[in-house]
Amino acid sequence: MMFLKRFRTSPRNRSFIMALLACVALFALLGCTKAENPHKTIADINGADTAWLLVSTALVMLMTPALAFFYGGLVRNKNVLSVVMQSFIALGVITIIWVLFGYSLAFGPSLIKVGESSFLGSLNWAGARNVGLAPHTVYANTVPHRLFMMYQCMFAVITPALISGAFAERMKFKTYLAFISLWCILVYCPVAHWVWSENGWLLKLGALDFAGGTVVHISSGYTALLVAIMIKPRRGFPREAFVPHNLITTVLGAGLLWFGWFGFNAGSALSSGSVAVVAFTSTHIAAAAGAVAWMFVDWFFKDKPTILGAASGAVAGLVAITPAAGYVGPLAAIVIGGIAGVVCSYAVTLRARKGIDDALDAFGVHGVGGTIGAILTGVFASSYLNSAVTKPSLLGGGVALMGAQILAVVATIAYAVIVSYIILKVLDLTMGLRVSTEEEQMGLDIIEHGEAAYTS
Amino acid sequence: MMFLKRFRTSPRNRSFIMALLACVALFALLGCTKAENPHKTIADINGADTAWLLVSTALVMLMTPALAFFYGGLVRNKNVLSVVMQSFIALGVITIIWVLFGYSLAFGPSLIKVGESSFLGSLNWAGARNVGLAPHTVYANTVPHRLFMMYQCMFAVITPALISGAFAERMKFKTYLAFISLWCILVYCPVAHWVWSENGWLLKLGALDFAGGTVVHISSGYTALLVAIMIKPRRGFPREAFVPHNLITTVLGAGLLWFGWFGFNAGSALSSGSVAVVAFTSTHIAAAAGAVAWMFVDWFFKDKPTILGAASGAVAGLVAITPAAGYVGPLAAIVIGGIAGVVCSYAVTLRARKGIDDALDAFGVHGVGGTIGAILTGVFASSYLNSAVTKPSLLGGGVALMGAQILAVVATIAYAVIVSYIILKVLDLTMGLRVSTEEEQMGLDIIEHGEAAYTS
Amino acid sequence: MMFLKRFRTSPRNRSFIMALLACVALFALLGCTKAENPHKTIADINGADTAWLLVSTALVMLMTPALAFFYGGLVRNKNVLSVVMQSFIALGVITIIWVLFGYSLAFGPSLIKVGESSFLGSLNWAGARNVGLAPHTVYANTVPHRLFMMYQCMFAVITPALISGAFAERMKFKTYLAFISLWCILVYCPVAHWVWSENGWLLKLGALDFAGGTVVHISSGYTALLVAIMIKPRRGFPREAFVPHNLITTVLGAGLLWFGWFGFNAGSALSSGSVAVVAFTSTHIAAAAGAVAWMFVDWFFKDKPTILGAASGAVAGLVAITPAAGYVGPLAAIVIGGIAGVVCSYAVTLRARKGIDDALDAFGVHGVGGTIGAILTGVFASSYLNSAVTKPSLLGGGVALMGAQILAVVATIAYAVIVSYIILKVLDLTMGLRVSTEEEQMGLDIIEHGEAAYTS
Amino acid sequence: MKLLKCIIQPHKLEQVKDALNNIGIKGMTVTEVKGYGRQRGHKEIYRGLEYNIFFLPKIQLDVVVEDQLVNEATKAVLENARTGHIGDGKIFVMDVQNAIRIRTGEEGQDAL
Amino acid sequence: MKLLKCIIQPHKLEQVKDALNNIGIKGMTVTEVKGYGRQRGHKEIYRGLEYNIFFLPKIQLDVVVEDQLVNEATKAVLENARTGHIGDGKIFVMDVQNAIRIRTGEEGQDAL
Amino acid sequence: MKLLKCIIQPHKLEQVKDALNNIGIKGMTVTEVKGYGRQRGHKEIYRGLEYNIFFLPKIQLDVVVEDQLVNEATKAVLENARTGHIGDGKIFVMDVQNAIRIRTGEEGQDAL
Ligand SMILES: Nc1ncnc2c1ncn2[C@@H]1O[C@H](COP(=O)(O)OP(=O)(O)O)[C@@H](O)[C@H]1O
Ligand SMILES: Nc1ncnc2c1ncn2[C@@H]1O[C@H](COP(=O)(O)OP(=O)(O)O)[C@@H](O)[C@H]1O
Ligand SMILES: Nc1ncnc2c1ncn2[C@@H]1O[C@H](COP(=O)(O)OP(=O)(O)O)[C@@H](O)[C@H]1O
Repeated sequence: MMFLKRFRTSPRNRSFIMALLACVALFALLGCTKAENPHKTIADINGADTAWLLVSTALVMLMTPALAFFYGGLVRNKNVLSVVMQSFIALGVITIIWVLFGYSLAFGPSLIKVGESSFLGSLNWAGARNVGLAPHTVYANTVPHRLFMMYQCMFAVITPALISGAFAERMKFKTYLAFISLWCILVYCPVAHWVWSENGWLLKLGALDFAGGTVVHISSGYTALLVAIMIKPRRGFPREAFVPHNLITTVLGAGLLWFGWFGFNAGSALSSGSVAVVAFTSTHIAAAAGAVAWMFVDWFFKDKPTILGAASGAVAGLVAITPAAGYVGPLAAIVIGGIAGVVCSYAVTLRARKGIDDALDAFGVHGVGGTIGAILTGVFASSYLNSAVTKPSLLGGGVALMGAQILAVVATIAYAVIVSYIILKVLDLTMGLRVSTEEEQMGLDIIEHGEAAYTS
Repeated sequence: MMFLKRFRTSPRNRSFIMALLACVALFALLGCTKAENPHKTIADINGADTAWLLVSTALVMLMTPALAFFYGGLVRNKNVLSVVMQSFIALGVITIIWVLFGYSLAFGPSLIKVGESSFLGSLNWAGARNVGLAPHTVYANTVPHRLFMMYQCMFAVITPALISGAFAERMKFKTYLAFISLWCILVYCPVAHWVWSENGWLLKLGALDFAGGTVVHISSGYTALLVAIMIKPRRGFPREAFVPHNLITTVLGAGLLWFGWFGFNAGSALSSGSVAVVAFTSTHIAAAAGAVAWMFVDWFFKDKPTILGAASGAVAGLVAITPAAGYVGPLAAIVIGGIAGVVCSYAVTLRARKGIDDALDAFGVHGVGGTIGAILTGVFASSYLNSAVTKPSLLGGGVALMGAQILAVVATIAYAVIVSYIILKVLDLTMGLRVSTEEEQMGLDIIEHGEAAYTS
Repeated sequence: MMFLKRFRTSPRNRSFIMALLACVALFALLGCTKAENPHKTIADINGADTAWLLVSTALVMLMTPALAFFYGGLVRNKNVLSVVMQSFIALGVITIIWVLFGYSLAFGPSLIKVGESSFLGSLNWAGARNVGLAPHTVYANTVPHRLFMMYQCMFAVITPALISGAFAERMKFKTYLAFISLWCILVYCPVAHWVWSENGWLLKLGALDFAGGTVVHISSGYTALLVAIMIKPRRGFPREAFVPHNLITTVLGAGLLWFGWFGFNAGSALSSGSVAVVAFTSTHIAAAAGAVAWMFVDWFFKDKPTILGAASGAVAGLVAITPAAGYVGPLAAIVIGGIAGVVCSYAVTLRARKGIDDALDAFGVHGVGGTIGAILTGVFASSYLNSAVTKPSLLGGGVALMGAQILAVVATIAYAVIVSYIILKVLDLTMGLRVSTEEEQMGLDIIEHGEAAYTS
Repeated sequence: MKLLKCIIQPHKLEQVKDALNNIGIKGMTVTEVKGYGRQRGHKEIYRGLEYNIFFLPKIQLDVVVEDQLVNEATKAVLENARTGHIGDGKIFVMDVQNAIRIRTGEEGQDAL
Repeated sequence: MKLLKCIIQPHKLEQVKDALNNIGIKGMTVTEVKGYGRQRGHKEIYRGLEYNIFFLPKIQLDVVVEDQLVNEATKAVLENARTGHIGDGKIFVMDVQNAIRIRTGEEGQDAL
Repeated sequence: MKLLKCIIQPHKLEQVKDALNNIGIKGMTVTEVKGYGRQRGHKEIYRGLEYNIFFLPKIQLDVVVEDQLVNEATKAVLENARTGHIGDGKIFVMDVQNAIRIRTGEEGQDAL
């Protein structure tokens, strides 16, 4: 097939790949793993907390393949591998980046500081240097510091993968790799630093984000909206129907996401105690409420209770409860999940009507769901359930927490969108974002990966 | 398609949905989460036990999607989504019911009491009120009470979903939702109360049900038989072959069920110690023995060792070991699993020959397997392995335990069948159980959910 | 179909099956589960360690179905069930063998001893006799001995299943069952004894195998190469393309394998502490590096970054890190995973060019990956991370460890290949290894199991 | 001999097969196809947008019959495939010059 | 009436359908097939070996048209299915003796 | 030109393809179909009941050949698709009035 020849690796591609490999090698040599932590020793490790965090880390890891299936089922036959690959390879690429320097940028000792507030980590912990087995006093003071690094690694992996839903079925794979690498370094690591690192400025402001509503879902969700607009709709949108090619695969993804989310949220307690239980409980309940709510919305407005609605609703509930999980009780969880189900389902409809082709609704679910969750955390967070809630919530009779929540949301959106815009512009001019029309028609699986998902 | 118009949400449907939503809202407002437990405090939480129960709860949650795949693969193409949805939405609906009042009915302070024996819980714990983070002295005295509630939630979810195998490919979805809601409240909660609550009358009688042989499998299995008879066979049964449309999906389900069952059984120890290990060991071994036994039965009588047989046998073994898991050793587990594989496989054949269309053999596997397990618990339970065995088993030289076991089985079957019969009669007269013949021919996926599982 | 009649169970088959069943029954009666351990009591059980090992055992169990999907997706439509069944039934058959006597052979008190070095276990622990709930002083001194037996059971199950990739799409199922049974008893148990039992001779020599590089991957990988050669290529090889029939199924398998491998490697710490964290970290990182490395190799040499490459690379990385997992740091893990990705991918290419039809590359990935891992353990193992490293590694400035590693590898290969050769020869002469050409053309699913994976 | 190429609704296959069977039609071949016609697909709402699904799943039933059976076979299909809604499908009648049974080599009507 | 059996590249289906639509063709039936021709498959590297994939995915578009529309329809397909590469496919023209609409029983051109 | 519509056993495809290839047949189109004939399905035991599976998987191989090749092609199919068991399938021979190569617009025999 002469036609395919045109896509053979050109010398330019080769040097691109070479540079990338060289980078990796360099960093690999650089680090020497001598890990120290002045305040804690290995004897401070708590076995139960460690066991729970080991499990949670594994569960969060599973969420990325789960996302691959959730997304993969929703696209057309000819693009399913490309979508699955985008998630799967994030496990590879982002893990390497994270260990080499991402973790250090996000959680390392402050590099850029204004007063007490830190804006970025230094490279002091690059290559897992100084990230030892003794617990870190602040981050997780009963489990090995290195386990905390790995737990956070899984979050860093799934976040850019979430965005991939927006530009499904049309982005170049090479550009995708560059995009998630840059986005991880330039967007994710700083935002994580603000919210979760010892002296992060948003943390200092008192914003609460239990398990990543802002860092994970808002940052990725709004970026998704931006990319969807910048990369333009798929050929044929909105005239043609891009219906899911395999909803069983999507339900598999939803089921595994739900399962893995227990690690995401209850694991964020970083210990095996009452906070983990609070988070576990609200997580499950919000997912249930989201599924039921979205299903009923479908039933009302589309006459049928769809399984895609139930699955999407579960995910929306999970997203919305994420920032609140460890701070709210079971009934608040029903409300948060239910609201997320209704509002996200509306957001999805609205975005489609606006002519935006966020193909798999990364924005509608993660952007909107994350925002709902961050705001409702300001409504429901209860110091009774978790002593980390130091400012009063709306229900607790104050607006201080709500103010911090809104600020965190706005700052994250603004930063993520601006930096992502720059990254995308640069990539558009250098590598190009989209495959050609003919390639799009033929499908990314065969064009970008030389494989077909199903043969017979 | 004018034809489809007829299925548009009618005003009657709307009010039905509205009523349902109002109910939920009401209850959500009702509860106020002030949790107290006079005897225990948060300091009594054991981290290791909590970690194991957190994991177990997640594992049991995964069993419901797993069941969706196990069942989904067995039906025809045009009904796979409907079957998957029946399991998936149980996660939503039953969770809400459970948190709002189901848990209270099942495990709450006694409402209906005769002497020392309790028959139903009160609404004292509705909305998770009084279900706090301190351990409950009796139920699980080293883990947060609320975690115990969530663990039990997963059991309540999967039990009605199990029944769905009986009426697969023909029940109305609306009726299904009403059925599982009523069944959970009127059948599951009372039976769970009898067997597992502090003063449950079957517990008092000394019946042993380690992880839900009676409560989960017998109650659902015999109900399944009843529904299969009442709803009548699928059009074409038994003339036409309803062969599985995707056995890989079924094996996926079987694999995940097996995996999740470790949470179901070993989690039921409610602590991370020797009893959990006893249960874990017997669970795995019984599954293995069941798989091998059913496969050999197939080989003998159908000339081929089928993979459906191996998968069904594993599930049969798991079902049968459930009531016995924490009370028996490895060799007894081989025997229990092996017997279950042989007998359930025969039960399945027999039921088909009797002209009963329990489509996915919920009775043959769960009803029969559960009964075998309950009875064999009376044979093999060993006080040596678990001090909860207070009456001698047959092998231990007594009939007291066996008597209690049989009584528990009979009482559960009688109650479940009678109440289910009433529920189904009422639903049949008000909403109707079955879709029309034409709808059945077109398939429930498109008729009830407006979706197709696979497109290309 | 008269044609099928020929495959009906013949009297000879029946007696074969009967004998097998009798065997099982006999052993089941034989054992009496009175478990003692002179040195430890149930009070010595550590809840956290037990929780982590319970979870790990469940995770490793999941790897066998995961393998079924990984392999299943790679074969042709008409053979997918046969491949899935080969893995699934190993869970049944090997579990029974393991409990009845396999564990005793592998880990039981020495039967064959030369000086202090033991070569095989006795039947003292057959039927789980003397394998009680108190911890075993040497094997895992904080968790119930019986849990250790179950954890090891999962390893014993997956190892022969790994080999099945080599002879996919052509071996008789009956022969397969005989093969894995014999192989487990005659190859796996002895080799496990050498490397992991109290006085195993390879252990005494100081060889390190953290989680089974030698015992699991090398033994199965080289056996795979042997079987592939002995059973001859599939009809049509290498002229015809045997492309994967469903890569989504393969990615599902890869994702679940990755997930389960945390149990395999981090679980091998047998406690929930720093060593588990070291193993967890290196496992994840090596998988990531392997995926990225193999993908880039594909990109260079085949012009496209394939998803099959990424998935295979992840598995190669996981295999290679297995023996080293608890002994090396994050950067070494990148190197080990990366090397495995590159070398295994090359090995796969080379084996195909040599005309060897190791259909699913059990050798290229497990044999080669395991060897790389064993050797690189001799390069990178650090006593700083794990006190079990008593000899200096190459990087630590010595060759003693490397010597032991090489000896362990060579001894395992030699033993596995020789004994497997004898087993296969015997089976070839008695039962025959392969189905007939016509059966091969029709596909093993219908011929051997009487089922079709997909119908519509 | 004629080939009746019948495009029908998938859920009518069983009934049509039985009807053909009853009039002694000894063989047929079924293909899963997607059809587009006056029915012009149907509207479907997906993620809030209304789409036109142009191609709908149909079954193509190919039956080769002796000339004298054409009318009866056509009638059987017409009566049993009909639901009365647009999209019920068509029967196309085409000429078949020969039929050969692979197993025996028989030709013509004997091969049917 | 004629049956145009068009074997085309899968990704050209949408465009060809629209083109036929534009000239008033009211129906068509689509089958997923695998084709083998001058294109003789394509080379694929799998696990280090270069294979010839003989059968490539194609779409078979069956369109029954009145005789006078044959030329126009052929032109529409030719123009819209062409990429210029080997493997673009064929149109086979066959005779159709009758068409019957199942819903109404109409015959001949009225049934199209 | 003639269309040979060959319904064969799926596992015979490879062999038939090679045989046609050997006599210079330059193209063919393959469809996965389900067939029903004298074979009348086969018995299958599922969950203890014996069912008749009516429709069995078959391969439909469509080959358009010049008139003078019909006999040779038929022979190749007959010889290579035969297993001798009921269900081996049929060859239906139909007339093709024209063939057009989409890539070049060539017509008739040149298009094959
Ligand atoms: N001209 C045609 N050529 C080939 N197939 C056709 C043609 N017209 C209709 N069909 C097939 O017949 C099916 C039903 O036709 P349609 O026009 O939708 O309904 P009706 O026959 O009831 O008017 C279509 O989906 C298509 O598969
Ligand atoms: N003689 C034939 N009979 C049936 N189908 C054919 C024949 N020749 C070609 N085809 C179909 O047409 C497709 C394209 O033909 P091919 O020869 O590859 O390209 P081109 O038509 O551009 O020369 C093939 O894949 C096959 O499906
Ligand atoms: N009259 C027919 N019209 C269309 N296809 C037929 C017809 N008769 C047989 N076939 C096809 O040929 C296949 C084989 O025919 P069958 O009668 O089972 O075997 P045999 O040709 O060996 O007698 C069938 O499965 C069916 O697909």
